[in-house]
Amino acid sequence: SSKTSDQEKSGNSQIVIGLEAEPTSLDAHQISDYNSSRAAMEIYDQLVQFKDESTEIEPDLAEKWDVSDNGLVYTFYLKKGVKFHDGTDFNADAVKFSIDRQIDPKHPYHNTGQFAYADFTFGMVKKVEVVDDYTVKITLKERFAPFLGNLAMHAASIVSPAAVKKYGADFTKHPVGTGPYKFSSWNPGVEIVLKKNKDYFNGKAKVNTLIFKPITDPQTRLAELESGNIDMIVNIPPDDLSRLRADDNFQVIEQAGMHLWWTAFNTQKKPFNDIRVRQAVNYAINKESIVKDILKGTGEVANTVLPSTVWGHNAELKNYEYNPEKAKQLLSEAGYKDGLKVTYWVPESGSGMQQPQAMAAAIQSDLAKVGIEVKIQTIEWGAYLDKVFVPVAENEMDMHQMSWIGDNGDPDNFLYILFSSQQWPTAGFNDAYYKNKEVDQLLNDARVTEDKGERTKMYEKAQEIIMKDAPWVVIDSEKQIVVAGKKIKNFKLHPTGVFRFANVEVQ
Amino acid sequence: MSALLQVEDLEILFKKKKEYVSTVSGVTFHVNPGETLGIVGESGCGKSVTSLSIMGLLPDNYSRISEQSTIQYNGRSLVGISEREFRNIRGKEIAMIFQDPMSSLNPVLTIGYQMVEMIRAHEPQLSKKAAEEIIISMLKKVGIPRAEKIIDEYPHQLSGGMRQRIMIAMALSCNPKLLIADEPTTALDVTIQAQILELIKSLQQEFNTAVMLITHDLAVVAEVCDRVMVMYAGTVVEEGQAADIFNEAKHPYTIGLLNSIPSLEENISRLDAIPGSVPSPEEFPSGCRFAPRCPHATEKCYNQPPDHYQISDHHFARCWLYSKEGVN
Amino acid sequence: MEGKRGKRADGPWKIACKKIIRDKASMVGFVLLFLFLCLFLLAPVLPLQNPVEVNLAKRLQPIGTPGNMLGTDHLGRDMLSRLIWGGRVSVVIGFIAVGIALVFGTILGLVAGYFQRFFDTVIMRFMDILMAFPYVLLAIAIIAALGPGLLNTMIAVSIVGIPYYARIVRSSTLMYRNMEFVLAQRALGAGHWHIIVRHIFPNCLPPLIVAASLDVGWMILAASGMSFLGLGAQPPLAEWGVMLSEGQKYIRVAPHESLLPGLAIFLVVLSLNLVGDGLRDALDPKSK
Amino acid sequence: MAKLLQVTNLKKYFPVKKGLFRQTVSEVKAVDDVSFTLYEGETLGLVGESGCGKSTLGRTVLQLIKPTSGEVVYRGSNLTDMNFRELRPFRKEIQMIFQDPYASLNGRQTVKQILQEPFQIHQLYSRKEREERVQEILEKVGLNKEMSNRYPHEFSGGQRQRVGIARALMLEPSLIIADEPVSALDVSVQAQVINLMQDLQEQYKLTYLFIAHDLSVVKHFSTRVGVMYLGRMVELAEKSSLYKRPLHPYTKALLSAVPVPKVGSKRERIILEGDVPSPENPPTGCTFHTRCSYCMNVCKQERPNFKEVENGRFVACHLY
Amino acid sequence: MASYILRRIWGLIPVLIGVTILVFMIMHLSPGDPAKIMLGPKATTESIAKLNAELGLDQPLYVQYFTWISNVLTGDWGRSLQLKMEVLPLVADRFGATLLLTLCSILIATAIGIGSGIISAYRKFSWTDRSLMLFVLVGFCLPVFWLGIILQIVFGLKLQLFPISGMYSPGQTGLMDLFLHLVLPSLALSAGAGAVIARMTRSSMLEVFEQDYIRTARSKGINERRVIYIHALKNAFIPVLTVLGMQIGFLLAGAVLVEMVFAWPGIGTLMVNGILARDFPLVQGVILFVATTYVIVNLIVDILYAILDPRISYQ
Ligand SMILES: Nc1ncnc2c1ncn2[C@@H]1O[C@H](COP(=O)(O)OP(=O)(O)OP(=O)(O)O)[C@@H](O)[C@H]1O
Ligand SMILES: Nc1ncnc2c1ncn2[C@@H]1O[C@H](COP(=O)(O)OP(=O)(O)OP(=O)(O)O)[C@@H](O)[C@H]1O
Ligand SMILES: [Mg+2]
Ligand SMILES: [Mg+2]
Repeated sequence: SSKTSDQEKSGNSQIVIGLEAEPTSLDAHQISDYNSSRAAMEIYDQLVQFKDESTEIEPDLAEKWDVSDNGLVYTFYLKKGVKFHDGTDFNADAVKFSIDRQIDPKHPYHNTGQFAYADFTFGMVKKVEVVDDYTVKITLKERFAPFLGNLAMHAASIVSPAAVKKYGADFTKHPVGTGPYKFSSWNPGVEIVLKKNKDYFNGKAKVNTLIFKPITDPQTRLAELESGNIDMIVNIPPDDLSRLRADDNFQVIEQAGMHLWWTAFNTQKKPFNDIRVRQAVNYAINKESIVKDILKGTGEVANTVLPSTVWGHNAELKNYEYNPEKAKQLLSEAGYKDGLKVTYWVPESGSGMQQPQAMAAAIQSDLAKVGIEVKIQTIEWGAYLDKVFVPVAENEMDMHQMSWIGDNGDPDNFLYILFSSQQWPTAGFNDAYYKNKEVDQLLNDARVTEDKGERTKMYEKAQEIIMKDAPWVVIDSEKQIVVAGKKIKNFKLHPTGVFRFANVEVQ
Repeated sequence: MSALLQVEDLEILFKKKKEYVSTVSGVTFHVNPGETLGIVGESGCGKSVTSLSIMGLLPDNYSRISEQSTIQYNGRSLVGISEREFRNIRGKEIAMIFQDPMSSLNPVLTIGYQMVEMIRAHEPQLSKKAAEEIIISMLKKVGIPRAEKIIDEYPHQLSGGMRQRIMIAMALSCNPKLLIADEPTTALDVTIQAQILELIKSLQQEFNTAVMLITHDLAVVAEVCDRVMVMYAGTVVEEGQAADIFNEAKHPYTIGLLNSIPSLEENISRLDAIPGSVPSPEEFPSGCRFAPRCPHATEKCYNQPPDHYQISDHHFARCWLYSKEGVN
Repeated sequence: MEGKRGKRADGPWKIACKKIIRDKASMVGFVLLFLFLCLFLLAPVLPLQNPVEVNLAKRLQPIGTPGNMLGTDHLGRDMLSRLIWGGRVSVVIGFIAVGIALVFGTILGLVAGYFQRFFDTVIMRFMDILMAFPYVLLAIAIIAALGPGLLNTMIAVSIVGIPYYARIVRSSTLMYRNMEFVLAQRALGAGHWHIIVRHIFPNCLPPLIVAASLDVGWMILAASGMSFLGLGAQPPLAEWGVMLSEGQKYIRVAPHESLLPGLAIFLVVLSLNLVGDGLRDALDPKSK
Repeated sequence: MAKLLQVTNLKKYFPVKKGLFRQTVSEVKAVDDVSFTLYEGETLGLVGESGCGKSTLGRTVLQLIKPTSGEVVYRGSNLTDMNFRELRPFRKEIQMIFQDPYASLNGRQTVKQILQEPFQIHQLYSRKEREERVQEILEKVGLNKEMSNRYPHEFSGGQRQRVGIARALMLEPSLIIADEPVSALDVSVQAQVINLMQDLQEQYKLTYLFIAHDLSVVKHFSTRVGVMYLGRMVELAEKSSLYKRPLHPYTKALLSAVPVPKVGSKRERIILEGDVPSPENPPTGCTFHTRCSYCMNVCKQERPNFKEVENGRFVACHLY
Repeated sequence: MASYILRRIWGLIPVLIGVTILVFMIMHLSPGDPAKIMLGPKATTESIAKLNAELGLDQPLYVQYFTWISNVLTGDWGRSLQLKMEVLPLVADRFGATLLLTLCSILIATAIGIGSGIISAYRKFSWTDRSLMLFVLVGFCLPVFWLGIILQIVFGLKLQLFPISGMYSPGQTGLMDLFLHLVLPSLALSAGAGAVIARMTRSSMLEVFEQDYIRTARSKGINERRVIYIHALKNAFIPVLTVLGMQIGFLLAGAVLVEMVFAWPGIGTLMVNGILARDFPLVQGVILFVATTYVIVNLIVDILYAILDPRISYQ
């Protein structure tokens, strides 16, 4: 009888989630955006996973693992008796298949998709070997401290080889994993339906059905939530948020994300090759006001170039305070007493970009007060990426906006990629063309150091230098905010942005 | 003999820039049962407007008939009656055919539909089949071959002459007592015009319908009409038996008209043209409207409009020349 | 001798003017339009706040706030000032976009309609291609190619308009090229361009003017659709379409931010419509 | 009399396009093998029912439409072989007056502009001279010079036609093709215009090709008269002989159908049966045989030649 | 008639080819690299180059075009770069939704437009006429994305009469559900077209009322209603039909905005995202559908012409 009551409890339970846009793929290996990962990731498991509300690693499909002393060989011992949703067994072959499919161009199923994150996640992997049915050995090309974190990411999900073989490129429409929910249907543009996986190895989920609906317009999404047709939505327009907070029918769930929003200078070009000008701009911008009035508290003013949710964050540092006088002074010291003109490139939208135009307008207005005349150049996202990430010689802009969302919870994923001089576009993501020997040294060393305490120190030091050099105006870290009906219990956001429904209940 | 249609002192006004301008005035005439009255006059003299006013088809939002006007059909006044009452008269009592047979038939409806619709509007009890039979026999009467087929055809598939015959057949299909034909042959070729005029004459005899034949072609009138009324600039200038008008026209305008037509029979080296041109309603002279073009005009003609003066029994002219006082 | 009908003859345009002055509705349109244009032209000298100055402390103030008669927008910018400055931009967008479409459409239509055969086939096929392309797509594609922004939006929406003008002009041209007055020119020995420029074009103009006057509003609206997709004129520039689409995001908390530009567009379209209708009647020789 | 214009075997077929790829399936034989000669100073009247090809004939003679075949020789020069540029000098020689005086004037030009345009096209005279010539011609056609600043819509029909005539006279042509110049006018005005055209003919020694459908007008105006039926010339003769004694059955019927403004003028009337056949699908043989009361077997099969049966009298009929 | 249709379809081919070439050129010549967008800003240069090579995007344009077009002819429309799905079934499915929405709007726009056009024309220059035309103008001026939100708030959220967005309620597929979901978006979409049709109907009716055959109809003594609805409307509808045909193009385009607002699973979002992501196979697929529809709709309009207007014959 406990069985029936259990069924009654979750029999018709369903949660409808309003997404911002249509997921592009349910194949975990091909995912490169939030919408897809939110809808798809409950279908899959990885060898290891992040703990709830943190980026600490815990076992998932791997019971335990060893790392060789030279830090190059990882051996994973897998859980036994786990089955994919299609009934096939989860085993070492599946792990090898899942990784090789992405990184080995000669793999027979390599052409079943485009693996945007393969390089990032497995770029350092030399080979994957099946030791026995439930043991896998992964060998790296070089020491890479954050590797375990990578194995918790979506691209490291273990997919059913049988299903990939069966569906080929259409695996994206017929995803099969081992996760707490299994794929039921995808009606493009309408909804994605996931059903509870009754045989989940890690305890059964409590909700029967998850429905993800793409609703592009934020006002529409909001209206749907308020009318009760949808149980939870993301990306709530900041101005409407305060109303929802006050409304008893809704709960606002917040979680600081691994996100950073900044405006970068072209540090290799006049006028921003002068540190005083960069600092002046930093002083001139009222970051609190932007966060409070435009973002309405959907972000937190950042104090450094690493978000507080990532370990290694230097809490001691302070962002530049709002001080127009100081800014003017610095400018005149730098020889711009009579002001200067700069161009500011702004994308029209973009993932993680929050409210690029409104924020740009505020910044423009702030800078006007200290005599910097800003010409805003807005570009559609696709073209924007093309214009921002060009070799330094071709770069035409003075300032531009950019943002970054951490992937594996490792500081390396922020600082090395964004500030190492080896990462100048087009090789990497150092969009300010920042170059500081000391910082380079620190970041390189930290990559190959295994000891977390030591790494933390190095990263803290690097942040200090970077903040002083001011290659950016770092504004805020976006909070992930979800508004849900009161009936949803136990929903927790994760810093990586995926939704976890395994423990969620519906009343 | 009581007249079938009696129009007296008809004045029609059109709204031009806020004000109503009198376009037709002082028109008095009658039509006897079975006779043919011809109305001639140059373009714009008010022939069509007069006939439309009888049918109650003047545009109601920018034209009106003045109060003193009377139009009596069979002793019944047609001025100011309701749209409903008019509908019973139109088509059934008085039917009308128009100048341009192409534009007068609805291009998107079949011939049969348009004819049946009319019969059934007046005799609702008639079945569609019965109505069709009536029109087929009517079409045969006006000399249309393959009548059974034609009713399923559209106007554009027929020649001008055929269309005009269909208009005539349609107009006569409810046995009206009066047929108003507004320039029924103007758009047609001479050989076809001759056919149509023959047809009207013979049908009129058969059905004993009175016909009001409106035209600008004096020759056509001479051919078919019993009586003739000549209009100029919104007034009737002369009226009389056809023979009176063509043999001893009195009004200088009528005379002028007759002289300006080149003759088939005689050779003239030069036509006698009336100088000047027809005035538009806004600039009608206050006296005799023909005065500015009249070879006999005097001071008086310019100042005072003449009345109808009787010349013989059935012959009237609106010209000071024929008043008792004379021109001066 | 002075003709009885009066002095020196009025040209058709002068007659049209007279007719318009008599036509109350279109006079209202003209006056309204004139007022708008004055307002827009005078924007720099009017005591208005800076339309792009952000004042985050005074966001989303409602209509009637002291100091901001029509309230403020989501960045605390003065709505009144933005409306007036925005009108400058929007109206220019509308007129220039229509102007571009008009010029190219007319030339293509004249050539296609007059020379027929090869030109006609090629030009009209090309116009078909443009028309078969839904305008939003065409505009997005053009903007994706050229980059978003006022100028490119304008180019995009005007390219969308070209085939419609080309069609109008072509059909008029087809009609006029066989009219007797054109034949008369040929009989006099006139060349093709002489006929096109001096005779056919002037006759195509009135329907074009009417269509164009109505299209100005359409162009402003189309540009606002582009702004909604984030591809139109770019903030902080005040432009009605941008204001409308940005305001849509705040419709629940501050409806005036999108209502006011919407109303402004309506008033301009209304006045242009009245003007257009008036022009149509005035230019129609049959109308009294 | 000197030959001014010689038209030989002139044909104009308009293609009728039908079918999947708009291929030409048949032709409208608008003008079908017409030959005649125009002598200097004469007026050749051309009558026939609507659609019989009168206008097309006029336009092909003027080379406004290129003929399908045949020749038009003007004063020894073959116009049919010439291209646009070569024709230009002849445009000054031959002019046209149109049926609809309103449609043939550009409503957006003043009379002065309309009348000066021929000079602009041919780059003749100075500005001042042009003005003078305009005044001169206006006076000739009976319009006063104050009217030169008016627009066509401000004129009455008759006045407009005078403007049309004035325009045709601007380049001092020798030949004027008048395509139903008085058909749209009221009788009283028609008479004025006809008188004017006669006067001008005397003054300028003009030759007219005068197209009309009104037989009495043609009779009044012309020296010789041609009768057309379905694209063909069926009879061509001196006016007096044609009207007194028409030869072709169609001419006879046409003449008898004309109403006469006389009461009781009891004339023998020939009422033709049926309608004019379509020129796209004309009857075989003699195109008139379907309506002809003298129809013989040969008429159905053989096209009669257009031949001179008497001195200066041409007929296309198997009876002669 | 059949041969006429055949000829029209034949004439459709150059237009379609032209359209695809145009899209191809615009998309390829515009800045923005599909691989870069696909892989996101974090991608490395090598992986982008690799992907471009895999997708064949490194080949000369004409080669890419011919490859694409020959594949299309064999039924292989490619796979969306962004959505990773096959283009043909994806677009066909989504296009159905757009078509449904568009047709519904056409119906509403026609009903409202013709109705108010007739009333206005019949009572020309009266207050009824003026207020109707003003109302119509308001409809013309309302940007769909704005009107859409208002309709949602009023009829969806406040009055709870109709669903706010989407095509079906979560997890459902019923017809009634679909119908209810159709109401608000088709209303929003029909406003502009309705306005244009109303104006066109009015002027066309006014013109027809002046025609001789209307006078003839009245002179026959038939009922005024017959005069208006049969004699006048049937003629007046012909020019309105042209406008309708053209409006289809605008409706299909306007549908993009409406679909964004109403989360309607049509081609709108697909197309906009496709262009922004430089998803060539997808965009070309969509365009092919839209352009074909446009041409077919206009063909249908022409055929309707022939049915309505017997003077036109297509032999
Ligand atoms: N709808 C109208 N609005 C204003 N004026 C009109 C209207 N219909 C006719 N008129 C005026 O009435 C006068 C008489 O017109 P009507 O049509 O009766 O002339 P008509 O003798 O029939 O001429 P036609 O021979 O050209 O048919 C004209 O001066 C004309 O301007
Ligand atoms: N451009 C053209 N294309 C095709 N057919 C034409 C063309 N012009 C004239 N036709 C046809 O040629 C025939 C003769 O036409 P045309 O205009 O010369 O006749 P018409 O005698 O002047 O008639 P009307 O008295 O009506 O002016 C008609 O059947 C007409 O349909
Ligand atoms: Mg009349
Ligand atoms: Mg002709």
